[in-house]
Amino acid sequence: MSTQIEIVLTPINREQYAVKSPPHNAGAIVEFFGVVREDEAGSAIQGIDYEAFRDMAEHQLQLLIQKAIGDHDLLDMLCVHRIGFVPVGAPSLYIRITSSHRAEAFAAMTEFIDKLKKLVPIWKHPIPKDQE
Amino acid sequence: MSTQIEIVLTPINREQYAVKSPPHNAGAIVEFFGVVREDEAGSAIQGIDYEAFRDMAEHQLQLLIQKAIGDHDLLDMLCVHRIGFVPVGAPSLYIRITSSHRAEAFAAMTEFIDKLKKLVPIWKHPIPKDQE
Amino acid sequence: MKVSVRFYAMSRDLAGASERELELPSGTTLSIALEQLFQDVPALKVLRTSSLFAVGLDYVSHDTVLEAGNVISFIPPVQGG
Amino acid sequence: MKVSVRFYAMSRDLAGASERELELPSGTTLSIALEQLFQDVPALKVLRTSSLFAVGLDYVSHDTVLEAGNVISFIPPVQGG
Repeated sequence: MSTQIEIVLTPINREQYAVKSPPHNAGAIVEFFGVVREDEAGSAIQGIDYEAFRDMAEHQLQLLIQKAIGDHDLLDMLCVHRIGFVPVGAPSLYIRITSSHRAEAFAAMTEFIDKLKKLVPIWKHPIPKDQE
Repeated sequence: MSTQIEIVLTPINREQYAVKSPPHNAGAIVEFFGVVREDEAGSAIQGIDYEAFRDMAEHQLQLLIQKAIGDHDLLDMLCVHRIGFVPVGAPSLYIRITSSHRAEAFAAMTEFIDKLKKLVPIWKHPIPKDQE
Repeated sequence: MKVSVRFYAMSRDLAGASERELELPSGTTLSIALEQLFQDVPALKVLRTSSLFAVGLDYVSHDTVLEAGNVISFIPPVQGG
Repeated sequence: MKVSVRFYAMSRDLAGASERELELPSGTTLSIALEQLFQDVPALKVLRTSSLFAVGLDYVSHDTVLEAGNVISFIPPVQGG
Protein backbone atom coordinates (compact mmCIF):
# COMPACT_ATOMS: atom_id res chain seq x y z
CA MET A 1 0.00 0.00 0.00
CA SER A 2 1.45 3.34 -1.00
CA THR A 3 -1.26 5.84 -0.22
CA GLN A 4 -0.38 9.37 -0.97
CA ILE A 5 -1.78 12.80 -1.34
CA GLU A 6 -0.12 15.78 -2.87
CA ILE A 7 -1.04 19.41 -3.40
CA VAL A 8 1.08 20.86 -6.17
CA LEU A 9 1.62 24.24 -7.79
CA THR A 10 2.88 22.77 -11.06
CA PRO A 11 1.13 20.78 -13.82
CA ILE A 12 -0.05 17.34 -12.80
CA ASN A 13 2.21 14.84 -14.49
CA ARG A 14 0.52 11.47 -14.36
CA GLU A 15 3.73 9.66 -15.29
CA GLN A 16 5.32 10.81 -12.07
CA TYR A 17 2.78 8.77 -10.15
CA ALA A 18 2.74 5.72 -12.42
CA VAL A 19 2.21 2.34 -10.78
CA LYS A 20 5.28 0.32 -11.71
CA SER A 21 3.62 -2.97 -10.88
CA PRO A 22 0.21 -3.13 -9.25
CA PRO A 23 -0.31 -5.51 -6.28
CA HIS A 24 -1.03 -9.04 -7.55
CA ASN A 25 -4.49 -9.03 -6.05
CA ALA A 26 -5.33 -5.88 -8.02
CA GLY A 27 -8.11 -6.36 -10.55
CA ALA A 28 -9.17 -2.77 -11.23
CA ILE A 29 -7.47 0.59 -11.48
CA VAL A 30 -9.74 3.61 -11.88
CA GLU A 31 -8.28 7.03 -12.61
CA PHE A 32 -10.04 10.36 -12.61
CA PHE A 33 -8.88 13.69 -13.99
CA GLY A 34 -10.89 16.80 -13.19
CA VAL A 35 -10.14 19.25 -15.99
CA VAL A 36 -10.74 23.03 -16.09
CA ARG A 37 -13.54 23.74 -18.57
CA GLU A 38 -13.60 26.67 -20.96
CA ASP A 39 -16.52 28.30 -19.20
CA GLU A 40 -17.45 28.86 -15.59
CA ALA A 41 -21.01 29.85 -14.72
CA GLY A 42 -21.64 30.69 -18.38
CA SER A 43 -18.63 32.99 -18.91
CA ALA A 44 -15.56 32.21 -21.00
CA ILE A 45 -12.46 31.86 -18.83
CA GLN A 46 -8.76 31.41 -19.41
CA GLY A 47 -8.40 29.31 -16.31
CA ILE A 48 -9.04 29.05 -12.60
CA ASP A 49 -6.85 30.30 -9.80
CA TYR A 50 -7.25 27.78 -6.97
CA GLU A 51 -6.79 29.04 -3.44
CA ALA A 52 -6.14 26.50 -0.70
CA PHE A 53 -5.72 26.31 3.04
CA ARG A 54 -2.98 23.92 2.19
CA ASP A 55 -2.16 22.19 5.48
CA MET A 56 -5.81 21.59 6.22
CA ALA A 57 -6.54 20.48 2.65
CA GLU A 58 -3.78 17.87 2.89
CA HIS A 59 -5.03 16.69 6.28
CA GLN A 60 -8.66 16.46 5.11
CA LEU A 61 -7.65 14.60 1.94
CA GLN A 62 -5.71 12.16 4.08
CA LEU A 63 -8.76 11.58 6.31
CA LEU A 64 -11.00 11.02 3.28
CA ILE A 65 -8.52 8.60 1.72
CA GLN A 66 -8.25 6.58 4.93
CA LYS A 67 -12.04 6.40 5.10
CA ALA A 68 -12.33 5.37 1.44
CA ILE A 69 -9.73 2.63 1.89
CA GLY A 70 -11.44 1.32 5.02
CA ASP A 71 -14.99 1.52 3.69
CA HIS A 72 -14.21 -0.08 0.32
CA ASP A 73 -11.27 -2.37 1.07
CA LEU A 74 -9.02 -0.63 -1.45
CA LEU A 75 -5.48 -1.73 -2.23
CA ASP A 76 -4.08 1.69 -3.05
CA MET A 77 -5.19 5.27 -3.49
CA LEU A 78 -3.58 8.49 -4.64
CA CYS A 79 -4.93 12.04 -4.88
CA VAL A 80 -3.15 15.04 -6.37
CA HIS A 81 -4.74 18.50 -6.42
CA ARG A 82 -3.13 21.33 -8.32
CA ILE A 83 -3.55 24.84 -6.91
CA GLY A 84 -2.61 28.30 -8.16
CA PHE A 85 -3.50 29.12 -11.75
CA VAL A 86 -4.68 26.15 -13.82
CA PRO A 87 -5.42 26.93 -17.49
CA VAL A 88 -8.46 25.64 -19.39
CA GLY A 89 -7.86 22.08 -20.57
CA ALA A 90 -5.41 21.19 -17.79
CA PRO A 91 -6.26 18.84 -14.92
CA SER A 92 -6.68 20.35 -11.47
CA LEU A 93 -7.38 17.00 -9.84
CA TYR A 94 -6.01 13.49 -10.34
CA ILE A 95 -7.21 10.49 -8.35
CA ARG A 96 -6.21 6.85 -8.75
CA ILE A 97 -7.80 3.93 -6.95
CA THR A 98 -6.62 0.33 -7.08
CA SER A 99 -8.84 -2.49 -5.84
CA SER A 100 -9.49 -6.17 -6.35
CA HIS A 101 -12.83 -5.61 -8.06
CA ARG A 102 -14.10 -2.70 -10.11
CA ALA A 103 -17.35 -2.07 -8.21
CA GLU A 104 -15.42 -1.08 -5.06
CA ALA A 105 -13.15 1.25 -7.00
CA PHE A 106 -16.02 3.08 -8.73
CA ALA A 107 -18.06 3.39 -5.53
CA ALA A 108 -15.05 4.69 -3.61
CA MET A 109 -14.16 7.14 -6.39
CA THR A 110 -17.56 8.80 -6.67
CA GLU A 111 -17.99 9.01 -2.89
CA PHE A 112 -14.51 10.43 -2.44
CA ILE A 113 -15.01 13.15 -5.07
CA ASP A 114 -18.37 14.12 -3.57
CA LYS A 115 -16.79 14.48 -0.13
CA LEU A 116 -13.74 16.30 -1.45
CA LYS A 117 -16.06 18.89 -2.98
CA LYS A 118 -17.71 19.46 0.40
CA LEU A 119 -14.83 19.20 2.85
CA VAL A 120 -11.44 20.02 1.36
CA PRO A 121 -10.66 23.73 1.82
CA ILE A 122 -9.88 24.76 -1.75
CA TRP A 123 -11.65 27.58 -3.58
CA LYS A 124 -11.96 28.67 -7.20
CA HIS A 125 -11.20 32.10 -8.56
CA PRO A 126 -12.10 31.95 -12.27
CA ILE A 127 -10.01 34.26 -14.45
CA PRO A 128 -12.11 35.77 -17.29
CA LYS A 129 -10.85 35.29 -20.80
CA ASP A 130 -10.47 39.00 -21.57
CA GLN A 131 -8.47 39.77 -18.42
CA GLU A 132 -4.69 40.07 -18.65
CA MET B 1 -14.24 13.42 -31.19
CA SER B 2 -11.73 10.65 -31.79
CA THR B 3 -13.55 7.49 -30.80
CA GLN B 4 -11.55 4.36 -31.20
CA ILE B 5 -11.44 0.76 -30.30
CA GLU B 6 -8.53 -1.56 -30.58
CA ILE B 7 -7.94 -5.23 -29.93
CA VAL B 8 -4.25 -5.86 -29.44
CA LEU B 9 -1.97 -8.84 -28.94
CA THR B 10 0.74 -6.80 -27.21
CA PRO B 11 0.90 -5.05 -23.83
CA ILE B 12 -1.47 -2.10 -23.45
CA ASN B 13 0.65 1.01 -23.46
CA ARG B 14 -1.45 3.84 -22.09
CA GLU B 15 0.99 6.45 -23.38
CA GLN B 16 0.25 5.44 -26.93
CA TYR B 17 -3.33 6.59 -26.47
CA ALA B 18 -2.59 9.75 -24.46
CA VAL B 19 -4.89 12.72 -25.00
CA LYS B 20 -2.60 15.48 -26.20
CA SER B 21 -5.10 18.19 -25.37
CA PRO B 22 -8.63 17.36 -24.27
CA PRO B 23 -11.54 19.27 -25.89
CA HIS B 24 -12.06 22.61 -24.13
CA ASN B 25 -15.51 21.63 -22.93
CA ALA B 26 -14.00 18.56 -21.22
CA GLY B 27 -14.38 18.58 -17.44
CA ALA B 28 -13.80 14.94 -16.57
CA ILE B 29 -11.63 12.12 -17.85
CA VAL B 30 -12.22 8.70 -16.33
CA GLU B 31 -9.88 5.83 -17.10
CA PHE B 32 -10.30 2.18 -16.24
CA PHE B 33 -7.76 -0.62 -16.32
CA GLY B 34 -8.94 -4.17 -15.87
CA VAL B 35 -5.96 -6.10 -14.53
CA VAL B 36 -5.37 -9.87 -14.42
CA ARG B 37 -5.52 -11.01 -10.77
CA GLU B 38 -3.25 -13.63 -9.26
CA ASP B 39 -6.07 -16.09 -8.77
CA GLU B 40 -9.01 -17.19 -10.87
CA ALA B 41 -11.85 -19.08 -9.20
CA GLY B 42 -9.62 -19.68 -6.18
CA SER B 43 -6.61 -21.14 -8.01
CA ALA B 44 -3.24 -19.44 -8.45
CA ILE B 45 -2.61 -18.55 -12.09
CA GLN B 46 0.28 -17.15 -14.10
CA GLY B 47 -2.06 -15.35 -16.43
CA ILE B 48 -5.05 -15.61 -18.71
CA ASP B 49 -5.09 -16.55 -22.36
CA TYR B 50 -7.87 -14.47 -23.93
CA GLU B 51 -9.62 -15.92 -26.97
CA ALA B 52 -11.62 -13.57 -29.18
CA PHE B 53 -13.88 -13.65 -32.20
CA ARG B 54 -11.97 -10.58 -33.16
CA ASP B 55 -14.02 -9.03 -35.98
CA MET B 56 -17.21 -9.40 -34.01
CA ALA B 57 -15.59 -8.16 -30.79
CA GLU B 58 -14.47 -4.99 -32.57
CA HIS B 59 -17.89 -4.50 -34.10
CA GLN B 60 -19.70 -5.04 -30.80
CA LEU B 61 -17.33 -2.70 -28.96
CA GLN B 62 -18.00 -0.08 -31.61
CA LEU B 63 -21.77 -0.48 -31.15
CA LEU B 64 -21.44 -0.20 -27.36
CA ILE B 65 -19.25 2.89 -27.64
CA GLN B 66 -21.70 4.60 -30.00
CA LYS B 67 -24.51 3.83 -27.56
CA ALA B 68 -22.52 5.11 -24.57
CA ILE B 69 -21.66 8.34 -26.38
CA GLY B 70 -25.27 8.89 -27.42
CA ASP B 71 -26.82 7.96 -24.08
CA HIS B 72 -24.41 10.01 -21.98
CA ASP B 73 -23.42 12.86 -24.28
CA LEU B 74 -19.72 11.96 -24.10
CA LEU B 75 -16.97 13.96 -25.79
CA ASP B 76 -14.61 11.09 -26.44
CA MET B 77 -14.22 7.40 -25.72
CA LEU B 78 -11.54 4.80 -26.25
CA CYS B 79 -11.47 1.07 -25.51
CA VAL B 80 -8.49 -1.25 -25.90
CA HIS B 81 -8.73 -4.98 -25.13
CA ARG B 82 -5.64 -7.13 -25.09
CA ILE B 83 -6.04 -10.75 -26.18
CA GLY B 84 -3.70 -13.75 -26.22
CA PHE B 85 -1.71 -14.42 -23.05
CA VAL B 86 -1.88 -11.63 -20.45
CA PRO B 87 0.25 -12.21 -17.32
CA VAL B 88 -0.93 -11.53 -13.77
CA GLY B 89 -0.58 -7.83 -12.96
CA ALA B 90 -0.94 -6.64 -16.55
CA PRO B 91 -4.04 -4.86 -17.87
CA SER B 92 -6.27 -6.75 -20.29
CA LEU B 93 -8.67 -3.83 -20.71
CA TYR B 94 -8.22 -0.07 -20.92
CA ILE B 95 -11.12 2.34 -21.28
CA ARG B 96 -11.03 6.13 -21.32
CA ILE B 97 -14.06 8.38 -21.31
CA THR B 98 -14.03 12.17 -21.64
CA SER B 99 -17.11 14.21 -20.81
CA SER B 100 -18.12 17.67 -19.64
CA HIS B 101 -19.18 16.48 -16.21
CA ARG B 102 -18.00 13.56 -14.11
CA ALA B 103 -21.39 11.98 -13.40
CA GLU B 104 -21.90 11.19 -17.11
CA ALA B 105 -18.44 9.68 -17.42
CA PHE B 106 -18.85 7.38 -14.40
CA ALA B 107 -22.35 6.28 -15.41
CA ALA B 108 -21.20 5.58 -18.97
CA MET B 109 -18.13 3.70 -17.75
CA THR B 110 -19.93 1.29 -15.43
CA GLU B 111 -22.72 0.62 -17.94
CA PHE B 112 -20.21 0.06 -20.74
CA ILE B 113 -18.15 -2.43 -18.74
CA ASP B 114 -21.28 -4.34 -17.66
CA LYS B 115 -22.38 -4.63 -21.30
CA LEU B 116 -18.92 -5.51 -22.54
CA LYS B 117 -18.89 -8.42 -20.13
CA LYS B 118 -22.17 -9.69 -21.56
CA LEU B 119 -21.86 -8.98 -25.27
CA VAL B 120 -18.28 -8.79 -26.51
CA PRO B 121 -17.14 -12.23 -27.73
CA ILE B 122 -13.96 -12.69 -25.73
CA TRP B 123 -13.29 -15.67 -23.47
CA LYS B 124 -10.81 -16.45 -20.69
CA HIS B 125 -8.53 -19.46 -20.54
CA PRO B 126 -6.72 -19.18 -17.18
CA ILE B 127 -3.24 -20.70 -17.19
CA PRO B 128 -2.44 -22.39 -13.84
CA LYS B 129 0.68 -21.28 -12.05
CA ASP B 130 2.36 -24.67 -12.08
CA GLN B 131 1.85 -25.23 -15.79
CA GLU B 132 4.74 -24.57 -18.16
CA MET C 1 -29.45 -24.44 -48.45
CA LYS C 2 -26.19 -24.60 -46.56
CA VAL C 3 -25.26 -22.48 -43.55
CA SER C 4 -22.23 -22.85 -41.37
CA VAL C 5 -21.92 -22.64 -37.60
CA ARG C 6 -18.71 -21.45 -35.97
CA PHE C 7 -17.81 -22.40 -32.42
CA TYR C 8 -15.77 -20.55 -29.83
CA ALA C 9 -14.32 -21.38 -26.41
CA MET C 10 -16.54 -23.89 -24.58
CA SER C 11 -18.81 -24.41 -27.58
CA ARG C 12 -15.78 -25.38 -29.66
CA ASP C 13 -14.62 -27.81 -26.98
CA LEU C 14 -18.05 -29.43 -26.81
CA ALA C 15 -18.52 -29.53 -30.58
CA GLY C 16 -15.05 -30.95 -31.04
CA ALA C 17 -14.60 -28.66 -34.04
CA SER C 18 -14.45 -24.97 -34.79
CA GLU C 19 -16.98 -25.09 -37.61
CA ARG C 20 -19.81 -27.27 -38.86
CA GLU C 21 -22.12 -27.13 -41.85
CA LEU C 22 -25.87 -27.52 -41.68
CA GLU C 23 -28.10 -28.45 -44.63
CA LEU C 24 -31.48 -26.77 -44.12
CA PRO C 25 -34.67 -26.06 -46.09
CA SER C 26 -34.67 -22.48 -47.34
CA GLY C 27 -36.58 -20.09 -45.08
CA THR C 28 -35.46 -21.90 -41.93
CA THR C 29 -35.28 -19.81 -38.76
CA LEU C 30 -32.33 -19.82 -36.40
CA SER C 31 -34.52 -21.61 -33.89
CA ILE C 32 -35.11 -24.55 -36.25
CA ALA C 33 -31.46 -24.61 -37.28
CA LEU C 34 -30.42 -24.87 -33.64
CA GLU C 35 -32.82 -27.77 -33.11
CA GLN C 36 -31.02 -29.60 -35.86
CA LEU C 37 -27.61 -28.65 -34.48
CA PHE C 38 -28.48 -29.92 -30.99
CA GLN C 39 -29.76 -33.14 -32.53
CA ASP C 40 -26.51 -33.58 -34.50
CA VAL C 41 -24.27 -32.58 -31.55
CA PRO C 42 -26.14 -33.27 -28.28
CA ALA C 43 -23.13 -32.21 -26.15
CA LEU C 44 -23.88 -28.59 -27.09
CA LYS C 45 -27.27 -28.69 -25.38
CA VAL C 46 -25.75 -27.69 -22.02
CA LEU C 47 -25.02 -24.26 -23.53
CA ARG C 48 -28.48 -23.88 -25.03
CA THR C 49 -29.94 -21.30 -22.64
CA SER C 50 -26.74 -19.49 -21.68
CA SER C 51 -25.44 -18.83 -25.21
CA LEU C 52 -26.10 -16.07 -27.71
CA PHE C 53 -26.07 -16.43 -31.48
CA ALA C 54 -24.81 -14.13 -34.20
CA VAL C 55 -25.13 -14.04 -37.96
CA GLY C 56 -22.06 -12.32 -39.32
CA LEU C 57 -20.99 -9.83 -36.64
CA ASP C 58 -24.41 -9.09 -35.15
CA TYR C 59 -26.45 -10.87 -32.53
CA VAL C 60 -29.74 -12.19 -33.85
CA SER C 61 -32.93 -13.48 -32.25
CA HIS C 62 -34.15 -17.05 -32.56
CA ASP C 63 -36.88 -16.11 -35.05
CA THR C 64 -34.39 -14.73 -37.58
CA VAL C 65 -34.85 -16.29 -41.02
CA LEU C 66 -31.56 -17.65 -42.30
CA GLU C 67 -30.20 -17.30 -45.80
CA ALA C 68 -27.96 -19.60 -47.78
CA GLY C 69 -24.33 -19.05 -46.90
CA ASN C 70 -25.03 -17.45 -43.52
CA VAL C 71 -22.30 -17.86 -40.95
CA ILE C 72 -23.84 -18.45 -37.54
CA SER C 73 -21.62 -17.93 -34.51
CA PHE C 74 -22.31 -19.95 -31.40
CA ILE C 75 -21.33 -17.55 -28.60
CA PRO C 76 -21.08 -19.21 -25.18
CA PRO C 77 -21.13 -16.85 -22.14
CA VAL C 78 -18.47 -14.22 -22.79
CA GLN C 79 -15.76 -13.35 -20.30
CA GLY C 80 -13.98 -10.27 -21.58
CA GLY C 81 -12.53 -7.48 -19.51
CA MET D 1 -8.32 34.59 26.48
CA LYS D 2 -7.31 35.35 22.92
CA VAL D 3 -8.18 33.23 19.89
CA SER D 4 -7.63 34.11 16.27
CA VAL D 5 -9.88 33.61 13.28
CA ARG D 6 -8.45 33.06 9.80
CA PHE D 7 -10.42 33.87 6.69
CA TYR D 8 -10.29 32.32 3.25
CA ALA D 9 -11.77 33.14 -0.15
CA MET D 10 -15.15 34.86 0.22
CA SER D 11 -14.87 35.11 4.01
CA ARG D 12 -11.57 36.98 3.59
CA ASP D 13 -13.16 39.35 1.06
CA LEU D 14 -16.06 40.07 3.39
CA ALA D 15 -13.88 40.41 6.49
CA GLY D 16 -11.48 42.66 4.62
CA ALA D 17 -8.59 40.85 6.31
CA SER D 18 -7.07 37.40 6.41
CA GLU D 19 -7.00 37.18 10.19
CA ARG D 20 -8.68 38.72 13.22
CA GLU D 21 -8.24 38.32 16.96
CA LEU D 22 -11.08 37.76 19.38
CA GLU D 23 -10.88 38.40 23.13
CA LEU D 24 -13.20 35.92 24.87
CA PRO D 25 -13.92 34.65 28.39
CA SER D 26 -12.24 31.33 28.96
CA GLY D 27 -14.51 28.35 28.38
CA THR D 28 -16.27 30.06 25.49
CA THR D 29 -17.77 27.78 22.84
CA LEU D 30 -17.29 28.26 19.10
CA SER D 31 -20.95 29.22 18.92
CA ILE D 32 -20.48 32.16 21.33
CA ALA D 33 -17.24 33.19 19.63
CA LEU D 34 -19.03 33.33 16.29
CA GLU D 35 -21.76 35.50 17.76
CA GLN D 36 -19.09 37.98 18.76
CA LEU D 37 -17.41 37.73 15.36
CA PHE D 38 -20.67 38.41 13.51
CA GLN D 39 -21.30 41.38 15.80
CA ASP D 40 -17.82 42.77 15.10
CA VAL D 41 -18.00 42.05 11.35
CA PRO D 42 -21.66 41.96 10.28
CA ALA D 43 -20.73 41.47 6.61
CA LEU D 44 -19.74 37.87 7.43
CA LYS D 45 -23.30 36.97 8.45
CA VAL D 46 -24.24 36.06 4.87
CA LEU D 47 -21.88 33.08 5.17
CA ARG D 48 -23.20 32.00 8.56
CA THR D 49 -25.22 28.92 7.53
CA SER D 50 -23.18 27.87 4.51
CA SER D 51 -19.75 27.89 6.17
CA LEU D 52 -17.87 25.31 8.19
CA PHE D 53 -15.40 26.00 10.97
CA ALA D 54 -12.14 24.35 11.91
CA VAL D 55 -9.82 24.55 14.88
CA GLY D 56 -6.35 23.76 13.66
CA LEU D 57 -6.78 21.35 10.74
CA ASP D 58 -10.00 19.67 11.88
CA TYR D 59 -13.62 20.66 11.48
CA VAL D 60 -15.35 21.28 14.80
CA SER D 61 -18.97 21.61 15.87
CA HIS D 62 -20.49 24.78 17.24
CA ASP D 63 -20.49 23.46 20.82
CA THR D 64 -16.71 22.97 20.90
CA VAL D 65 -15.11 24.70 23.88
CA LEU D 66 -12.27 26.92 22.72
CA GLU D 67 -8.87 27.26 24.36
CA ALA D 68 -6.53 30.23 24.53
CA GLY D 69 -4.45 30.48 21.38
CA ASN D 70 -6.84 28.41 19.24
CA VAL D 71 -6.75 29.22 15.55
CA ILE D 72 -10.26 29.08 14.14
CA SER D 73 -10.62 28.84 10.37
CA PHE D 74 -13.68 30.31 8.72
CA ILE D 75 -14.31 27.96 5.78
CA PRO D 76 -16.82 29.29 3.24
CA PRO D 77 -18.31 26.71 0.83
CA VAL D 78 -15.38 24.88 -0.73
CA GLN D 79 -14.94 24.43 -4.48
CA GLY D 80 -12.09 22.02 -4.99
CA GLY D 81 -11.77 19.48 -7.75
